[in-house]
Amino acid sequence: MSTIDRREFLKLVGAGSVGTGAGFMLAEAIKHPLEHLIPYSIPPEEFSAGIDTWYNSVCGMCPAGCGISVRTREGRAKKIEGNPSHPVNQGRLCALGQAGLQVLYNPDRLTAPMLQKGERGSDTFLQTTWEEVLSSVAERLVVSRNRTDSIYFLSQGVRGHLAKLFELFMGGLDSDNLWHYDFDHPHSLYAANDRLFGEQQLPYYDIRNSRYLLSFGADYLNSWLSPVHHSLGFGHSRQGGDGPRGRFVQIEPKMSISGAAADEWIPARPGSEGILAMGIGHQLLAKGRYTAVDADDWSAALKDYSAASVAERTGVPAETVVRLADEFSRSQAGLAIGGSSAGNHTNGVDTLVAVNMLNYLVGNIGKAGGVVFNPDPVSGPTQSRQANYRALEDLVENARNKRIDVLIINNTNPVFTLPKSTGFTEALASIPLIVSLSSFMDETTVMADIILPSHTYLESWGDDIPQPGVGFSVAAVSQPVVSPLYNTRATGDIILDLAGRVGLRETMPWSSMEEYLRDGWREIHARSETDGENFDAFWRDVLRSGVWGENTRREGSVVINKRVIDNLGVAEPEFAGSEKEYPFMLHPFMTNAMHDGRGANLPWMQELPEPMTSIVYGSWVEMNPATAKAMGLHDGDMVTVSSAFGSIEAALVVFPAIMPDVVAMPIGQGHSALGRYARNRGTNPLQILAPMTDSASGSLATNATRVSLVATGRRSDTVRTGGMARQLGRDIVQSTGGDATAAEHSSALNSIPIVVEST
Amino acid sequence: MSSNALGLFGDPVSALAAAGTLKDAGFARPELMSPIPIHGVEEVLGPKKSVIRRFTLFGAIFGGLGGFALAAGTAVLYVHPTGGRPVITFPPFLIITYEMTILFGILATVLGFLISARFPAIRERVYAPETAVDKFAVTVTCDNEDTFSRAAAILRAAGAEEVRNIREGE
Amino acid sequence: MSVSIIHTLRVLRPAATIVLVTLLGLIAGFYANAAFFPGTQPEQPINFSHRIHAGDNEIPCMYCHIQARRSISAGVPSVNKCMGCHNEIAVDRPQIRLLANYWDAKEPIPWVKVHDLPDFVHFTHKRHIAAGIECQTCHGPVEKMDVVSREAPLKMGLCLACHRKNEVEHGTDCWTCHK
Amino acid sequence: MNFIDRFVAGWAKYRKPGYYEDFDYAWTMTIDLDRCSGCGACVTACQAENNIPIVGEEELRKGREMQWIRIERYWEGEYPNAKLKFIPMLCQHCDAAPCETVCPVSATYHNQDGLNTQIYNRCIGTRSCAVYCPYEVRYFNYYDHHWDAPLEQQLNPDVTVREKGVMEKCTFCVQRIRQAKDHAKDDGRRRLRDGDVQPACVQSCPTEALNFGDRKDSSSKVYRSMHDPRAYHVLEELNTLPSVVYLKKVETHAD
Amino acid sequence: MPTEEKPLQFADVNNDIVRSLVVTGRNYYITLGIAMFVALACFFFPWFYQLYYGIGAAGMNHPTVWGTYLASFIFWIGLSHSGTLLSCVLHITNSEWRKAMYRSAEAMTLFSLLVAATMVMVHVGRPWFIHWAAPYPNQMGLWPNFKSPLLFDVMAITTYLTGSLIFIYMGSIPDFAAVRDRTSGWRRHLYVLLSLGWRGTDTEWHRLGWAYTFLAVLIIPLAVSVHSIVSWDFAMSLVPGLHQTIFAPYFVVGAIYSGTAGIVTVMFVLRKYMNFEHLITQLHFDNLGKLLLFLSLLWTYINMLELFTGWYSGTSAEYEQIKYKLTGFYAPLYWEMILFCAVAPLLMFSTKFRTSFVPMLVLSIAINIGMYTERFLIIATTLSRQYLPDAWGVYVPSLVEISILVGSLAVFVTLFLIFVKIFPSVSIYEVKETMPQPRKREANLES
Repeated sequence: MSTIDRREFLKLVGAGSVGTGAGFMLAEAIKHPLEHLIPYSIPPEEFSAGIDTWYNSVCGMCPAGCGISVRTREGRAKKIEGNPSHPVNQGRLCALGQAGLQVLYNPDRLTAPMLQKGERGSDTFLQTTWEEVLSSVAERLVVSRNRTDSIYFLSQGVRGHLAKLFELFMGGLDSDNLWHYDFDHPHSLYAANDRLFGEQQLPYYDIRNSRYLLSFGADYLNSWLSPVHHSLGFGHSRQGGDGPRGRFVQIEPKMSISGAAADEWIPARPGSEGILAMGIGHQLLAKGRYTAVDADDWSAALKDYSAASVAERTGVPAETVVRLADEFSRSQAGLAIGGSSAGNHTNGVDTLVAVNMLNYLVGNIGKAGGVVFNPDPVSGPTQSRQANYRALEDLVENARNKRIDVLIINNTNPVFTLPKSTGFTEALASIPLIVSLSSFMDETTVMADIILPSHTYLESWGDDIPQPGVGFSVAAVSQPVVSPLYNTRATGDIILDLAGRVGLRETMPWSSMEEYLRDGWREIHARSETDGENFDAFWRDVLRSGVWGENTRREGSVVINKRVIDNLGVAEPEFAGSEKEYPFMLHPFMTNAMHDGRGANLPWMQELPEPMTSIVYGSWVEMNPATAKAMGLHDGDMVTVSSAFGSIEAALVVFPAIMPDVVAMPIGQGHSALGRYARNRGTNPLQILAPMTDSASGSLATNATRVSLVATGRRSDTVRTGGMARQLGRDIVQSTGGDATAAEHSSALNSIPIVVEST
Repeated sequence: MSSNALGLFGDPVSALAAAGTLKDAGFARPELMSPIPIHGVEEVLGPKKSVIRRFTLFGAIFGGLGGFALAAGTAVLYVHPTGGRPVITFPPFLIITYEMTILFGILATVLGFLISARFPAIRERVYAPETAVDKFAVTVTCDNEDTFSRAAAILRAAGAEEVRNIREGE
Repeated sequence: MSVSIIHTLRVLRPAATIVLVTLLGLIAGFYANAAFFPGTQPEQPINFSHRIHAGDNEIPCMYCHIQARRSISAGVPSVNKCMGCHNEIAVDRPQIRLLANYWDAKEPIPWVKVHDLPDFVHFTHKRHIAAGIECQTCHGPVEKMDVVSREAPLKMGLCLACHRKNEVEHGTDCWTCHK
Repeated sequence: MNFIDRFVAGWAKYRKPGYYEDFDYAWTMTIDLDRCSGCGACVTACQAENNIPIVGEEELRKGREMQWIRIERYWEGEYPNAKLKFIPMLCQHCDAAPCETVCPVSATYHNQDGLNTQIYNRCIGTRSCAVYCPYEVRYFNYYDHHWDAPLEQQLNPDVTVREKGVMEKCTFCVQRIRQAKDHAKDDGRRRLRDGDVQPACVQSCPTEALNFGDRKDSSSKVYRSMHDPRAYHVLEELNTLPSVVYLKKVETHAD
Repeated sequence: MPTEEKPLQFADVNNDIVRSLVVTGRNYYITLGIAMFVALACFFFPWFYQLYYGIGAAGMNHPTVWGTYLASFIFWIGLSHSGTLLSCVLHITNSEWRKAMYRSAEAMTLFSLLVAATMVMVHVGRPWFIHWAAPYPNQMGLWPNFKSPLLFDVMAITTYLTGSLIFIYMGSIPDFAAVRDRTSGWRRHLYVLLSLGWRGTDTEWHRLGWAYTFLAVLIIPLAVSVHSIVSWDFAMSLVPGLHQTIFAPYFVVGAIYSGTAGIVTVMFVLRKYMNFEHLITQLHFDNLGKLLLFLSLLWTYINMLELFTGWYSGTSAEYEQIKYKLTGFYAPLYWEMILFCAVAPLLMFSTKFRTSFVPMLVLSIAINIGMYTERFLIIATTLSRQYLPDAWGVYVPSLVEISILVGSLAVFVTLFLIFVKIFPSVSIYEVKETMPQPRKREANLES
């Protein structure tokens, strides 16, 4: 066919057009999308696109006060690392600290001031302006300040100048009710140190140089005091130095992370740790390790704690008690620490006194590898007043009796961390006005009438004196690393604004927290050796390095007076609930990710497997395998955990290292608020705790509740990232002993636990 | 313009005999058409040689060399050291070589088949559709009417059921 | 009875032609789009002319793209920088007024990216400038363009060819450029 | 270079196994199991540095975790002598990596730094490398991950966000190595010094259990560390020649 | 219709075959419609969903990154064996009984290979870049990695697909010619093209014979290599339970085994529904039964060997693997496989069983279910129990995966249904060869 007819031609034209169109569309579809290049109108001083800027600041994720360096790029925070110059963490940082970015960029942050419009707790908030909320709060404050002590300020534990600012503010409002409240505040430890050494502050435990660490319940690598600093010390003591390898012994009813890292884990009945410490003390004296003039007093005080009786009371074999005492006294720098579960008992202070006494008995006070006392803080109050459980009970009582007009809550979450039996939530109903300064809609903030959304710590100015310190004076500055994301304000600025509105301009003349801080730091400038550097230069240097320190240590020794010695003694722990009805002792513990629950709204923390069980996104209850077998329970069964004060459900985890009559539950999940990642996930064991307290410190005895376990018949859907947790002889984690090969390898020589001394 | 004599037979033996007779009678090589391969053709019409084997051999050699060259050449064109092994590694490349040898062997065989059997048929060829069913045909090219009638006679004598005169280019 | 395939091929020719024409159309359409609507010369919020600035007035590239020397990205100048000169120069031209409007509103200018690399490519201006590569090597003769267009395809082959030609150290290692 | 030259050069350089001894660096990590406390700081550091997605509970339930470095835990013994041992497990950057040979498109290979690379945008997602890896440290993007706004503002611009269908794994923080090299060049140095680079996990480790450096540099910390008598490789019998060296945990018994 | 009394004539063969191509009943369309619908609904729709969502639509997870898609891939590759391979072997050994069945067997090869290739596309995470696995010059200057066992696969399967296609086509040329002469319209055009102008001359037969034999000789080692290579995808890894030298013969035997069982199934269906009762007889089933029995014994032996290797190695990883296989999560599947593939085939020791059609059908289907299970277990059990116990996990296929598995069967059936209407599903000329040859009739001499 050499010619084509019209019909044919049209067909071809049609085909060609369709093809061309399709080709055109195809090319269009694979084209790169349009992107914009948007420059600043006026670029900030340090800004340059594509180049990192690092800001040094202070971590606000837990009370340890580590220094952080935040990497920012194009005005956004990208990564938090430890500040290498900060003596607490020396460049290192724990998982929770690194997750601080997700506090800053959390999708569930409060973005504007809000007023409760409906019923309290109904979460019907309306966004409004700062002017409106601040003026209405100020109005109420002005009225209430006429009634002494009717204004309550319950803040998270803050230190440094912000704490001082709070004191000024509350002083101006004529109220004595400024309380700092942290769930994990070691009240018993403070009380014990006060009783034994007459120290208001916590001492510095020099794990780094210690060669033998006896830890009574203290989960020092995970949640106790300053975990990152302790970890540094732990690593160094283990393999860092030239001396012998440090040996670590952990005494606790349920193996903690520190227990797993220890060379030896010794289960002791909950609350009996102090008795064991006394028993060790008894051995030290019996063996003549303590020879000072008051040795007889000590012997008398410890005479009831023979190895046999201690063994009976603690469940630790008598020979172990003798051996521990022997090892402890023979090692070059034996250090005893106590806390966490051991301190959170009805005999907590006694226990910690007994533990700290051991350091004294082996003469390890004020020495490297021992207990070193800290100097007073260089800024802020010497010790901010921490609300123990008794103080909170008073608050509840006062609220019920209508003695509270205004409750200001700053970024703390007592509704979550207090047991239901406290009645805190109910008591809030009797308070006419609740104001919450918070970055998140947590369980306590939901109960507020007025929400003043505060900056996160990465957007605010502040300073911090780490508690416990590191043996010398340290202060660190925290500065905003990004410009505020939302219509929020820094806590300090809110307080200053309110101060101005209630007529406290005279005592608090500063316009902003930054100004106040700079003003306050002139004091530190004055005491520093600055080679004539003026304040501005000094301030710039401090901001650049993020930290300021003084290399002076406290001199002098401590002598324990006879009255203390005579009153030594550890009472048997008390438990709420009968053993018959509630056969298990509940052992709540803090995990690396959740801490006291503040990690629950951070997706990284939700997805960080709990190291011991590899569980993510949930809570569980741990039980000894033999007990589980006897009860016919299997790993993954849902069980109801009931105390006399309530019951919760959780998945059973058969856990090889827990005492048969103890069950352990992680703290931190079970939120009813706090955003999409935290809400309705797991359970909160704190809710069913009995209101037991340690009479000596007034703190909540979290480990003094008995519970019963009943299978629900359902299986859990708790998620674990790990599979089989046994090596099956595959030599994945290899170990070397201290014996046969030791002579051949110098490094292995380091691993001989303690200096051998012929007996 | 030539014509073809085509004799249809009902059985292969007669057809083969007819072809033999035609050949002996001096006709150009007669062609047999059958629904199934007939055995013994070569004894009657002389041996056949096929070039396919050479195609297969050279195809396979080409494929083998090409396969190795492809693997080794591309490996050094953009070097990606993998697994600590040499960039030009014999064991895996021999597998590629092996596969390519067979691939090209097969392709060359097909090519050889098409060429040696003169496929596809562009022009019309002498054909009787019955041979695809159950008839056996013998054809010879005839220059003129005379030769055709001679051939037809031979075919009929050999037992052809039918003799056709087919002109090429129809 | 016919055995030749020619007849059948003839019958099939119209259908085959249509298929062929469609395919040709597809290719033509594809290339037409790529050739005539390449998207390499997007419209900008302000008709900024590199020819006037870099060509006629011979302002060095790095006077405005100040970060090219020290950062991965060359950066575009801030509005502040533009106003530095245009407070004085050519203030009443309409395009400069546009600029001034942005400045007065303290709004950034939403420039459209002409040279855009995919997210998985690590390209640093700094190293290329340190190695003495002219801006024009990749960006084309910008100083002659009134409206900037993308001259180079900015595909992997282009990078590789240059890296190979200049024997860049580990220039063909994937992790030199991919992230 | 023309093709022939490249062929000849490639042949000369790479015809023998063990050519990785000629590489510029041999980045190595040592992990002291005697120090590791299993705290998980490295896991989060890695997540923050490398834009590792938030997988979500449902996907985790399906077993699709994403942790370039993970803490494995192994129990030994029974109560009361139960012991728990942790071991951080990450890409071992094996010199004889099984994963490299199996990739059909060379998306993973051994580069000049002795690193086991993973080029995300070359990956076609056969997942064979994950099967071939005996350490189980390769993670697959089963779908496009999503960050709830404004969490995406945290994403590291130096690391790409992987799309669905792509394998990913530890890179020894190649972006940090790249940046360190960049700074070294600025200072006119050809080679990096010990301590110039620290991957995020090493940087964050609170017990300083992790160490990172070039094992070709005999003065480096990591060189000393890996020649400790306690050094071993996990699954050494597979002869994958890992670049991650573990130091044995020391087990002392009460005397 | 030929009757029992009248012996089968050459013309009857042609009639039967042409009828099977041209005469299409309603049942055929209904079956085709259902098959196409199932293919669309169960294969393509879930696949597109998976393309959109990601491989996450399947159940694969961290330790078990391979799943049913790859199991299906091996299964279909396995099914493809025996088709062309068996046909080649029988061609070379001149087995008469091959001739009635080989065409459909080869078609099975072809279509299983096609489905297998599709399964690869379904399996990979980014199929839109799958062309990167092919060697072609590109602006990136990148080539595939020829050291990868996966690339061996690419090469081997391409070659096998090409080889099988050519082999089935070459064998069909005379039949196309026969059909060409009997059809009209579009079919005629199709067959004119396909038959290339075949006339059945002695030269053509001669060339075809040679070429066909060469192809057969080339394809036998190819087919063996294909499944060996597929096994190397697994055996070249270090995974305990996969890293075994026995794998290549294991896979080849398994492939031929399942392929042969597949042929039995297809033969039954053809015989029943295409009215080929007189072409496909008890003889075929008997012979195939013997072959199946032999293969089942061989397969059982290799399976025992595998267990023994694991047990005898004494290493924790291998030992755990065996233990897991026999008693772990997937153990019911394992025992099902043993029942179907090792125990049930023993019935074929009985000649009566071998020559009964329906029991053979049931058994052949059971064997293929067992063989699919085998492929699934090879992946699932080994990958979920590797070296590091802490990384162990369990894999359960998702609905999408199960749907795609069912759908892939429908795709295969669809392709096969289309095939039987285009290709003469029984070789006309080879069947004729097995029949009594036409004799010279005295009557013809007279005329």
